[in-house]
Amino acid sequence: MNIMLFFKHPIAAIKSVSTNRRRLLGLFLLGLLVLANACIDPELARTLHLNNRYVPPIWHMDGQWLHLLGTDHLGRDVLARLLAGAKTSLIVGVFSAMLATTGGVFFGVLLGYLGGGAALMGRFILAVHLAMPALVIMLLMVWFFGDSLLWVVCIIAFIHLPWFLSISQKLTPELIAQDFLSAAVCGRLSIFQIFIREVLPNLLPVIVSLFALEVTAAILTEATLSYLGVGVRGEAASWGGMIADAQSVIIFRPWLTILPALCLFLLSISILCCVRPQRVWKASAL
Amino acid sequence: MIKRLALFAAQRCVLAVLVVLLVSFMTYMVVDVTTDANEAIAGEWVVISHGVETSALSGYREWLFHAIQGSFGESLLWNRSVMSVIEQHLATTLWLTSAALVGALLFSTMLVMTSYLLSNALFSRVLIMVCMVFHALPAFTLGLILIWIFSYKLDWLPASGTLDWHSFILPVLALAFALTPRLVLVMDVTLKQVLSAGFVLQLRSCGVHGWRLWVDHIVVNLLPALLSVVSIQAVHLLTGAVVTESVFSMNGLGRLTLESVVSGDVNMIVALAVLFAVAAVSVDLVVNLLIFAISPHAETRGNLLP
Amino acid sequence: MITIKSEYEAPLLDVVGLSISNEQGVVLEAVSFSIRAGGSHGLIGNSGSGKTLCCLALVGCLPSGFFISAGDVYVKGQSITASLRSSRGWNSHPECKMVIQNAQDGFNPSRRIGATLRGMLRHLPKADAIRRVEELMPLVGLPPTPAFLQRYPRQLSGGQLQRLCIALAIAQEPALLIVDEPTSALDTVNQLDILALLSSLRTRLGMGVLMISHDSDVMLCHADNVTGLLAGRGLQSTSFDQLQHHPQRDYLFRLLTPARYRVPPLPMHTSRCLIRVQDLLAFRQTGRFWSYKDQWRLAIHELSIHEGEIVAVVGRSGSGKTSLFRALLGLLPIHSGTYHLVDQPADTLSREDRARMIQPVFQSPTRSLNPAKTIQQTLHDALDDPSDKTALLTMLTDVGGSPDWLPRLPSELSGGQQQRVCIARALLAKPKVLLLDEPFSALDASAKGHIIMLLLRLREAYGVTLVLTMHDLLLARHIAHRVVVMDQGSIVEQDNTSTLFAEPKQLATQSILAASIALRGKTAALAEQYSIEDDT
Amino acid sequence: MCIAKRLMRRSLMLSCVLLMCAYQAQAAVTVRVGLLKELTTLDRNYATVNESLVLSQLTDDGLIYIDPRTLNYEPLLAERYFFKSPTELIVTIRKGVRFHSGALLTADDVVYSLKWAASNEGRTHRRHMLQTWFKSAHVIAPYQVSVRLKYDYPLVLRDLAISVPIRRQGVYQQGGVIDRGAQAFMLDGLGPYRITSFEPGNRILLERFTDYYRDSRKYLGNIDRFEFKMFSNSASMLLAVEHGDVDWSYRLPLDISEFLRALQGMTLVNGTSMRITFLTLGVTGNQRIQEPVLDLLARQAINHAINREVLVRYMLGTGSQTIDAACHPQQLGCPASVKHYDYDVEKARALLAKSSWNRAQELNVWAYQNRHLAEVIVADLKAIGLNVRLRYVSLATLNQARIQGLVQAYIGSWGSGGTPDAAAIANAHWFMESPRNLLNSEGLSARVVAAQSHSDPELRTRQYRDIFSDIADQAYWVPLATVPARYLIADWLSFVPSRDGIARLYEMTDTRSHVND
Repeated sequence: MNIMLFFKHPIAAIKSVSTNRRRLLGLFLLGLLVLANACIDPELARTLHLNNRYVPPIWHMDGQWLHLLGTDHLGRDVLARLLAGAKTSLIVGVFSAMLATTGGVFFGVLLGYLGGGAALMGRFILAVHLAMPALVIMLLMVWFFGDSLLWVVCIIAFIHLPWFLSISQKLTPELIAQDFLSAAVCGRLSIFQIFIREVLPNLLPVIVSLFALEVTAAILTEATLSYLGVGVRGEAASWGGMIADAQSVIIFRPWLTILPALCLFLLSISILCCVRPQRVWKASAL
Repeated sequence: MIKRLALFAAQRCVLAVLVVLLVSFMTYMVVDVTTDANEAIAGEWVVISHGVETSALSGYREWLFHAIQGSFGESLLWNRSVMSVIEQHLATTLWLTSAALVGALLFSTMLVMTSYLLSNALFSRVLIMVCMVFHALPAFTLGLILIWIFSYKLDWLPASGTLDWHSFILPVLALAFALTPRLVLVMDVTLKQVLSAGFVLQLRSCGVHGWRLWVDHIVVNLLPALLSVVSIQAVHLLTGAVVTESVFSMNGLGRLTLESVVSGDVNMIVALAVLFAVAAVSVDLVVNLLIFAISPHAETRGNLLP
Repeated sequence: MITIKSEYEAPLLDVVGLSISNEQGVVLEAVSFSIRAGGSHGLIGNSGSGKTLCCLALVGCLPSGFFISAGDVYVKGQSITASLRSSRGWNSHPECKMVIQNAQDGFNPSRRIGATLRGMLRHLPKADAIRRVEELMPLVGLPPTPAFLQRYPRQLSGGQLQRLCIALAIAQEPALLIVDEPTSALDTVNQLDILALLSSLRTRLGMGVLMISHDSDVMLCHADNVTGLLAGRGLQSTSFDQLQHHPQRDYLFRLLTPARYRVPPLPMHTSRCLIRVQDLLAFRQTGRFWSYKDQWRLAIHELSIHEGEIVAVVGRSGSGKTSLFRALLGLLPIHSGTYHLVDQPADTLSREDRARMIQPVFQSPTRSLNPAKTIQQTLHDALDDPSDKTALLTMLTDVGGSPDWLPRLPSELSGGQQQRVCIARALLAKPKVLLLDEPFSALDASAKGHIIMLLLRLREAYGVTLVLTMHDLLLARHIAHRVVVMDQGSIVEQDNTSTLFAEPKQLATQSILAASIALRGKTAALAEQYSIEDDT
Repeated sequence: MCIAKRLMRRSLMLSCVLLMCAYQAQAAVTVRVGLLKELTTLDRNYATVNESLVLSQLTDDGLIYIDPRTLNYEPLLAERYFFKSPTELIVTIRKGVRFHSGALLTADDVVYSLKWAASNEGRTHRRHMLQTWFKSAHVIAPYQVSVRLKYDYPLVLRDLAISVPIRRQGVYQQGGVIDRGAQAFMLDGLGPYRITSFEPGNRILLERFTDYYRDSRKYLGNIDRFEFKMFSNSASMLLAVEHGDVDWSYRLPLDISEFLRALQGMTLVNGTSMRITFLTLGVTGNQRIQEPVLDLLARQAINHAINREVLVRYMLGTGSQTIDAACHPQQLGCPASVKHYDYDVEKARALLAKSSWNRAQELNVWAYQNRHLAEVIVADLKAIGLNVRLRYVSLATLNQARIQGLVQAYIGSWGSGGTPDAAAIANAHWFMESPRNLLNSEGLSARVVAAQSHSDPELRTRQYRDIFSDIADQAYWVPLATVPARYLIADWLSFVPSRDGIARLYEMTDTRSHVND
């Protein structure tokens, strides 16, 4: 689906989107998620019933119909918490990916365009980022500055930004060497217009496919963070948090660990279905 | 050629040192702001000792002065020099990470070669889709599931500790699975690019084929891209070890990092951060030298260092 | 027992009714020709007519999905069709070898050329292999010194790489050599050398050579007889002297003979001088970040272009044509010297004024159109005043395009159509000077004729000055008023066409002229002989 | 004949050798202890976690012994001790006591250990507390030491029993160089068990110390070897327990213990300990950001908001009881009846409405352990309309935040190191110098110091009564409940839990029949 096409002829674009079976599956799953979230009231995920804790899910003999997937260590309904966790994960994943993408691409193109010294600076930033113990920094900063959703999103974006920086910095010189940019430079468009009209439409397909990979990677990082006891925990349930809580009773209540892991799996599948795998495959090697 | 290689290596070493310095500076600042050094460890009945409030910068300068002489200070938690504690935990992590990296490499090469030899489109498309999805599966989920299956249900393998090599199997598997997807994706793309290059058709039309073609021509071109991705994966490996070791409770550097971060052992955190930085940078240095030796003109420089 | 010494000695290669198809259907059918030992044959057809597929089939390296559906191939009498059909992507037949289309990337970039060549002679002991390689090099006109063999492919020029690929192919002394588009990326002098090399192979080693090209001049110099390919159908092969009696005669003529062009008279009144350049120095910054070596690319003593003129800039590849092209456009930083564009110093011009004065058309049309934008958007961006909608449509029809190209992407148009869109985009900005960088190198004979006529017509319609860079002097003689010859980054000689061709003073001009005449002369003679007027 | 005799003698010799090794084989009883905390050092001087206290009970002997049942102080290494004056203690050392390395215990070793524990250069973890009362110690007779105190400190015997492990003289200063980690990996103690090997992060092996002095007050069971196994997360420990690799374990979360009860071969034993959990409410507010302060009415509302019965029944389990005073009932000086806040949501909401605390203001409740309990408490607070956010962090980060005044309220628990005296909790939380002091009230701190500066029990009880009742009236603290010590023991082991929560592993006996006869 050509991104520019979407702006110009939205109806045609939507029609082309709906014909693709794989993408339909992805959108269907995401839609299901949003729908389920809407009809389950968020309070259910937070109310504590300490009397019926560790109720097994429905397919066990003493499962209860009130709690389809059973309850967790504080008696909260697991299904409600999975959906609330889905909302948190999606929000963290999408927003931090967006932040990382825009920041990374902007600086990457800038550094790529300036060439020479700037490229060296870009690669140096990447070197420092890869050598930095991201986990230690994340743990300390989230603990001290609070694990509000906004702060976790910023930190994950900060950790993933250099990846985009390096990719767009590698792509820009190749684009600039193309003749159509020299022709555009000889034309009447201003530098900024050239960036919007010429460079961006070529970068967008790669960026969109990386964005999908990035959303899943961000969800993974957030899950790891909350597993290690940081991240978004407490009432704004997150799947990593649920896995961490359930880890101590994995022998007796394995589904409390396996269900969130399955949800993580399904969410990444549905997000990856929305993007053309061929492009993601080519982009991932950058 | 040797002279250019030496110049290239010298340039990279200077940059490596710069990177390590910057990383140590940033870690020291973050740690100093967020954890209180002296009182954290003392625990229960301690009355606060009003030591003079040293500024973070002078603290870092003093730390650097000692670090250059090789003494990373004393760990508050272990009451012994940081280096001796690290040495004790080093062996486990080295075994875990190197085995996982080798495992991941072998497994991904095998997968890519089967998809190439079978040369049927469905298999390669399914492989790509599976890799993209597993690309996002966290290592700790994998670890927990492996524990549940192999050490609880089937009771074949121990779930924790590093007493004998059996207990290394599950962690290495978990970590290797976390690395394989990215390696497979990169190898597949690079292989397709090299095979569609002009010189392969030329050689094939002149009768060069099979084992001879691969050894002489194709592998040499595959290595630069592969090595640069391995250098990045090695860095992810180090952070992945933290999670895997805490899930399988192995006393490696990863768990040591987590414990020292939780207990606020300042000297240990900074020393470990510097150690990881040195490891990451030296892995990349070696990779770049290899790439430079293999094909001096290769544009896919190890993208870690310029 | 009477043994008839068969006069009729089996041809080296005999292709009978070969046809290739893939899942969708038949792609190429009924191609038949034969080559005798030491003989040479040509396969000609415009781009996309399946020439490459045919020769890939002969060496058994068809791309996946294609297979030989009918026909037989005999080498020295024995049929090798079975082995070709069952080949798994590599050439199992020692007798015929092939040189692929763009030889520039025909060599393993990460390996030294000596090692790759020796790799072909695995069956010989090491000492013999080295001796054989040293023998091979002079055969293709390359120095056999070990220092040269230690080089990497990227350290060689286009011509040298082409020769190396030929050396690679003939290393195992095949009986038949198939060469695909050997001359398309080279300039005239290199093309002549390659053709001389191929004929020497035929005479000295008795090798049969099958040449594939779209360029009629090269074909005339090389091949005894030729087989045409018309949209996937093989025509009956014929030699040049019986061209008259060939059933599809006019199609072959259109392929082989360039149209004749009438040069419009030079406007008499001394028109205004649009571009004046005095001792211009320009360079391109190269070298690593810390070792700042600059390389002289351009040293122009004096150049002036007047309104309404057609100027041809001719020179060998690497003689600085493209650098001049970029310098005039302002893409190449100018070190010193004055450069006036319509009596105003170029560097003080704003981007809009510069756009209204000078517009470029780059060499490869596919690279100079933004793949992510539709033709409509590309042309709209180039419009001088965005409000005027009709100008866009009229310009498109002027250059021979059609309105239904607008919603398409550049990748959906053919090479010629893309070239027309580029010209339309350039002219939409209503420039005074139109710079074209080697507009004809990628086109075959007929398309070249159309584009030339189009340019001349547009010059009349829009009163725009044309500056063309090319490496074919004879063509320049036909269409240009003035010719500028360049060598090693500076202008060697510049004069109007008639005086220059009368007595070329400089050595460089003479060598280019000689090469062009040698290469193009035959086609010109053929054209006179059959005096076919091109009707466009 | 003589051949037969010789045969008889030789066979007799053989049989008894066999019997010996048989006995040896059977007698070698090993108990595998599972710990959830990683012990980083064997030296009690440099470790504060409860697990190190359990280990040091086996490996170190103090001068004084606390009887696990009656909690009275009795002489251990000291043969006799008496207070010559309120600020001087004379201790006579027992003779013939050997270190694990074989050296004999002398008075100089005792003096050196005392001085090192209280010295600044030693940087031991209890030096601050010891420095408050320890003035000097010196040898006055071959086996007699005189300890001088700065003032009549009531808990001197408790400190000598728990906080001062006895080391050989100069063990930390090999060749003039101070090596604080000397005893970290190979401990030379005096206790009934000797350390044979220590793999940090993995396990510790202990073996019975054969020539441990006979007339020790410690009642020894018949366990020969101990194997301390350390796990980094409860899942791997539970697997080991279910697998039968762990015989004794403690401090398990409640919900896991209920599952473990279902395991064959393991029993769950409940014992008391000195630990209580509480919610501290800061009154100083955040100096930096000048946030508003919880006034009296708001604090009382919070007291009414938390449902203590539910916490006891579901989160803390049997053996836990709700408390009103901010101390453990077993501790000396802990008043029985103080102002009681019953669980009444309507009253809490009314009080909150009347208080000066505005609803929109966000109250950060910090916690650093037992996340489940913290989440329940936060839920209760939210129920009465407070805008509460849980900040679950590591202890180091909490300390840093506390120093910078960011902490308004935190959920904590305090075990007083098993001290049966209210001074341990009062001193740590309301003494002006203590980093845990969120109240910063001079008056309270002065009264706490006064209460612990003499050893007259009646007067101290009266003083502590009005300290704790004052805290209850002002609702500075929300005391929740006592935390029982919960042990998971294999069926073949008999283990009687102590009253102060410190597990005496040496008292364990193997009840399997064949060993006893």
